[in-house]
Amino acid sequence: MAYKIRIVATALASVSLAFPALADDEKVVVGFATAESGFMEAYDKPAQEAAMIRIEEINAAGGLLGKQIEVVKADTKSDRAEGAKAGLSVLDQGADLVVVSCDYDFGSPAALAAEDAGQVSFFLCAESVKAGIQGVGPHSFSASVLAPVQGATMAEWAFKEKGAKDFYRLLDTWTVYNKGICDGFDWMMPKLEAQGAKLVGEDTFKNEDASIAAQITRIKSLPKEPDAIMLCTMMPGAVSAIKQLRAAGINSMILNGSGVDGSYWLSAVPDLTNFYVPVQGSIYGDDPSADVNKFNTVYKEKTGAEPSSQYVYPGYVMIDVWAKAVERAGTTDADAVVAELEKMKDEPTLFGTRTFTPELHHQNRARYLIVETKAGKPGVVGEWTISEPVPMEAILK
Amino acid sequence: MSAVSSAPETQLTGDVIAARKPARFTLARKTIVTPVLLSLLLIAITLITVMTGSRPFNQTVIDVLVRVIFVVGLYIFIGNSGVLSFGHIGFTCLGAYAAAWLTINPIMKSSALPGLPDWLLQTRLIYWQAAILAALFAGVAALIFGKVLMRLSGIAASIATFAVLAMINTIYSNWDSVTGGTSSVVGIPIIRTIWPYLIGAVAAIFIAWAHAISRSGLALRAARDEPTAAAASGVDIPKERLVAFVVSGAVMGLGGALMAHSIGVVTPDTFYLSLTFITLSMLVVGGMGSLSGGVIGVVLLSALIQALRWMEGGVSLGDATFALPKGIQEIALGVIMIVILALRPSGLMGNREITLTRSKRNM
Amino acid sequence: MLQTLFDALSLGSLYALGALGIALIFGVMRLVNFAHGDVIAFCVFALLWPSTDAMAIVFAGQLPWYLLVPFVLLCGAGLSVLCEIVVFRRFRNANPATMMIASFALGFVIRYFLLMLYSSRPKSISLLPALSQPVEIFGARLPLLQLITIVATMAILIGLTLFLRQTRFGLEMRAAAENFSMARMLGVRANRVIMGAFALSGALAGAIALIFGSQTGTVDIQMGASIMLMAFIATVIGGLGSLGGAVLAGFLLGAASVVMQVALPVDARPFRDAFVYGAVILVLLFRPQGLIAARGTKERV
Amino acid sequence: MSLLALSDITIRYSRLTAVREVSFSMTEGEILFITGPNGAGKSSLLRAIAGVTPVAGGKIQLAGQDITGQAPENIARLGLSMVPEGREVFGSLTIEENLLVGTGMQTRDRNSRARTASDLEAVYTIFPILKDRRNGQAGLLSGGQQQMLVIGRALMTNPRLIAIDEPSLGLAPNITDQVYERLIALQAQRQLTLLIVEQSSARAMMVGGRMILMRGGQIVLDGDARTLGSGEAIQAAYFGYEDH
Repeated sequence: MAYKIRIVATALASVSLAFPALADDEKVVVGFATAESGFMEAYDKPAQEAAMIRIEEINAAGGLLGKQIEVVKADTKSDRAEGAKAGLSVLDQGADLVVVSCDYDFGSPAALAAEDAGQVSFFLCAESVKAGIQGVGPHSFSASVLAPVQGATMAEWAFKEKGAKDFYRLLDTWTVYNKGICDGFDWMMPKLEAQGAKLVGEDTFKNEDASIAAQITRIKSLPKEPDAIMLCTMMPGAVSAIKQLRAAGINSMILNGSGVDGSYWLSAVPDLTNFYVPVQGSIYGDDPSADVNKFNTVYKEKTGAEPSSQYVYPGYVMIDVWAKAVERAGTTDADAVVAELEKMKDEPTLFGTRTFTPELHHQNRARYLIVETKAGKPGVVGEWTISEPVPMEAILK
Repeated sequence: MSAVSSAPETQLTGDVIAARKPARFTLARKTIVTPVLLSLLLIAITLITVMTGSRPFNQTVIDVLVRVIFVVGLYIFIGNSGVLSFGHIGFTCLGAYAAAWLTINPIMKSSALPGLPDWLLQTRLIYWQAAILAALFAGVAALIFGKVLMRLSGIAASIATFAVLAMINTIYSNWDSVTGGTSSVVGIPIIRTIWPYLIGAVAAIFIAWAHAISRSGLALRAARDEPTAAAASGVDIPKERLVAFVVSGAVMGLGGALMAHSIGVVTPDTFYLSLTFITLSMLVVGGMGSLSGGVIGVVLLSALIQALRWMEGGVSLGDATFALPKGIQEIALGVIMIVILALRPSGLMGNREITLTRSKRNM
Repeated sequence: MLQTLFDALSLGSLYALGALGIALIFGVMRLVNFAHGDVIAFCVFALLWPSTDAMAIVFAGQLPWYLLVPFVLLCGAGLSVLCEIVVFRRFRNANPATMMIASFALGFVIRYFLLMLYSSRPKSISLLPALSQPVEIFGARLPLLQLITIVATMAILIGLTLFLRQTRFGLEMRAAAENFSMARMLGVRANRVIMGAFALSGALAGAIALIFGSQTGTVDIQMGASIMLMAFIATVIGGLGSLGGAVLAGFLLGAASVVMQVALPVDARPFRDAFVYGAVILVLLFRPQGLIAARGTKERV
Repeated sequence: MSLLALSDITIRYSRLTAVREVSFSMTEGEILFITGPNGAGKSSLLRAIAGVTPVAGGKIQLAGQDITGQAPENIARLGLSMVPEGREVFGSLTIEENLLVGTGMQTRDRNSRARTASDLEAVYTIFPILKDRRNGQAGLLSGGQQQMLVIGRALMTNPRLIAIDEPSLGLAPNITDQVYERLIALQAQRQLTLLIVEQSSARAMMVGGRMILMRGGQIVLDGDARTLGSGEAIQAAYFGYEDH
């Protein structure tokens, strides 16, 4: 019964959808169902700008399958219910690819609308495994790298390269992203413990907590200051936590996810030192790849400002890999494009390689640059790729 | 202000007593026009929507219908008891998650929500069955919380209901194995046809009406207007409040289930402060003392939001395109709400209901 | 142990100051001012030049502290009084629910106004950086800011008490807070007292903004919200209209939060707030009028 | 010239009319009792005079000025001091603070401090118990003491007219006697104008002065308290026998 209703509903939906989709066969349409206002706008816009740069490059080079890419947009207002509407709206305008908000929670309603209509959806920079097959369906992808990879990368790198032995885990329970970083860390820790590392304590806080004094007191009551604190959090609470940790005189290494990348907030914690962030590309002009530095210049020309964090980059990667898949499939037909995407193994892009499989439309291993902030100045100090990919169990935790 | 001297009290006591006595049928016949008219309004909106055939617009109207359920649910408690509740969105949350537990594909469920009991993991219901169970679940939760809270009144009750919301939110945000924590729960079948939502909204309106003309509803409204007199004539205020709390909790749960089916994902923070305030605002702007006020508040404010959004998108006037800057919509909405409340402190409808003849107080 | 005490006191300070700001206004006009949190956010944003870039352009934030502090307090007081004159004055005789929703709508307007000027991205600011140093006291190593927070809160509380007890204006305000219509019948000017209450409440919001801003280094449109909620709860369990009760309950909530963070096992810690709110319900059940019931504040429901 | 004049005052609470077209006036130095059964509209009338309850129609004049629709504080500044029903002391304030609340409307000059001090002394002389407990919380006083406090508080504003709503409410008869004793002595001594609302006319008959009897929002009798009180007329008027 339920199935029948759904089938009828889907049939009705696809009838009404099929018509506009057929009408504009002369161009390829990319639909952005992203936040143009509200809370998510600050996160969606930079990545979207990067995506636009890649689209303009493709159009300048003759387009995709010989057709120009046309862009249509609908504002999600940083609201989930609006997100679903935005998704339907760009689909009605004939979108062949539906680009959705950076964050899984905010992007999924639009992605689900695309999945329902059998179209490919791409999250701008979501780092949860659900932004893909597991949370949306077989036509959904994410252009970024899974959050657990970041936690695992930082733990292994700190142990192997910096000789950190005593680790402390401080989790902000606000978002799945935060929990994801710590999940990766948790998966890596037993391997490191076998080699002599130790988890000396753990605690949680909430992003909006006015003070984390009680959590800090717990760290300070340890017999010895830990070598490294794995801080699984994001803005804006991250700044507050970091500032309070340092103000309390705790000088341990602070290991982070990519969410705290950027120099825009460093003024809040003057002379911050011993602070490490994994990034897919450097916004500080010192990326080992000249192409990345060139991209930064182009971005600045287009938008008037340099990239504010590494989360600009996945937008570019997204259009890049999708366009390649379309070219290889010779059509924008969703299933054919998905099949091509799933054949990608270590596909080179400007910002590291990408692999998609029929099981995972996401990166469970990636090369990360490590940015160290020293006396308030961030700079790349090395790169690290985890020794083995984060397994499905740890990702799905 | 101290009590309005005692003459009205005696008069009202009379009302209360009369209300407890016969003539329910007459009362029903006299007042049924209101829910019928409100339903016709919603049906008309739905028919227009179906005729346009636009899917985003369809989704917008689904959203409006879900809001109608929420606001009518709020009205059942707040409107009849006069006690402001900040906690009802908590029951919406319970309803939405219950719907998720009951409708998600068992395979997905056992990997995403392994902490659920086995029988629940194996269950997969049709959405409308799930919605009814979700409403019952929310109603039972409201009964449990209400038992404790309905002794309180005034602002203490409001804060206590808020504490309930915050507790539900904290638990659902962190009980990872059962609720998926702060992450979205996905795999809820998405229902994009508008009819179930229309049925839900109309059902909510008739439930509200039936409660309002029931003995319990009449007694509660008498107690709202004249607590001392009502108590003196034997109205058990906490009990009548509890009845309203449970009924409204169940309606909120129904709304939550339908909302889950309309977007296909649920997260705890969807059901927190902003939804609480927007639904409360719609009720108060419409007029929290009347069912018509609630429904009209939703319809008008939604229309206003839509119009502002449309203007944000840009409107062509001759050759020039006129567009409001992004983000002005929320500011304008806030300003318009303040103006409406300043001009009509008891909301657009005040305490009146719409009827065929002329507006009538307090059905 | 000592450290935990200081943690509790400093968190409680923030809640107490917030609760006081809400109680002051509630006292004189029975308004639960949901815009208070947004006034706090506004005060912090006032330090930055409007811009939607990720990098904050510090403007008034660069002032030396003896100018910075009055500037922020004035910003809060000014905005708060403006809200009174433009909006709340029109709601004097409205019922509490209407006023509450109006204040919420006003907060909404302030928030989205800030969002338009500054974008939603949280910004960072180094406010009074000298305070971020640790200091040694009684063998505990504390952030100087924590100490200053406690000392400043105490100073504000003492100053406010003196103001309310020793001045004519304070007397009128306390009388009005307890029984507004009686005070008016004794010639107390309603507008003056209400504006005074809004100004004080706004200045308190400014004080919170300074402390919170220096503590977190973050400027965010949401930043007032969590304090506002706790402060709101503190006002109610303290006994609506009772200033002393609001302060007491603020400190108690801070203490409850810190103690639970320390005492709960790690798996239960994420549920900390559920326990705190459970405690709030218990308090309300046993003392529905609040810890310190203000005499004469008959509630209009 | 009359100190207070009401003409055709009507007061409504949404659908209910509490006072219907009531007119009366009183002269300086007069004692006027308004009596009547519960719900007669006495308190509403008083509250309307004080500016707390809006009037639906009619005009109120105080000392020749139209005060209809004026804010309570402005009416107070024109010389009306109100002692409302239930006394309404500021329970959390001290007794002395209670007395001082109303002194804010006096003009500020060099002598105001001294004047306030002497006014305080005068009140303390009339009610010595208040002086003994001047720094105690007003909320802790007994009912009779609270009644004295609010009368003292009203005196502190140097009013031209004191309006008192049910001073005997909730007091033991002997305490009521005490309160009235002081009140009448004060009236004689200071030539105060008193407007007193009481449910029972017995007190008015005892004290003397003029009496107005209200029922159902209207004035049914107006005359000298002593002569009115003794007659059968008042019984009929109070209980409304003649209507039925």
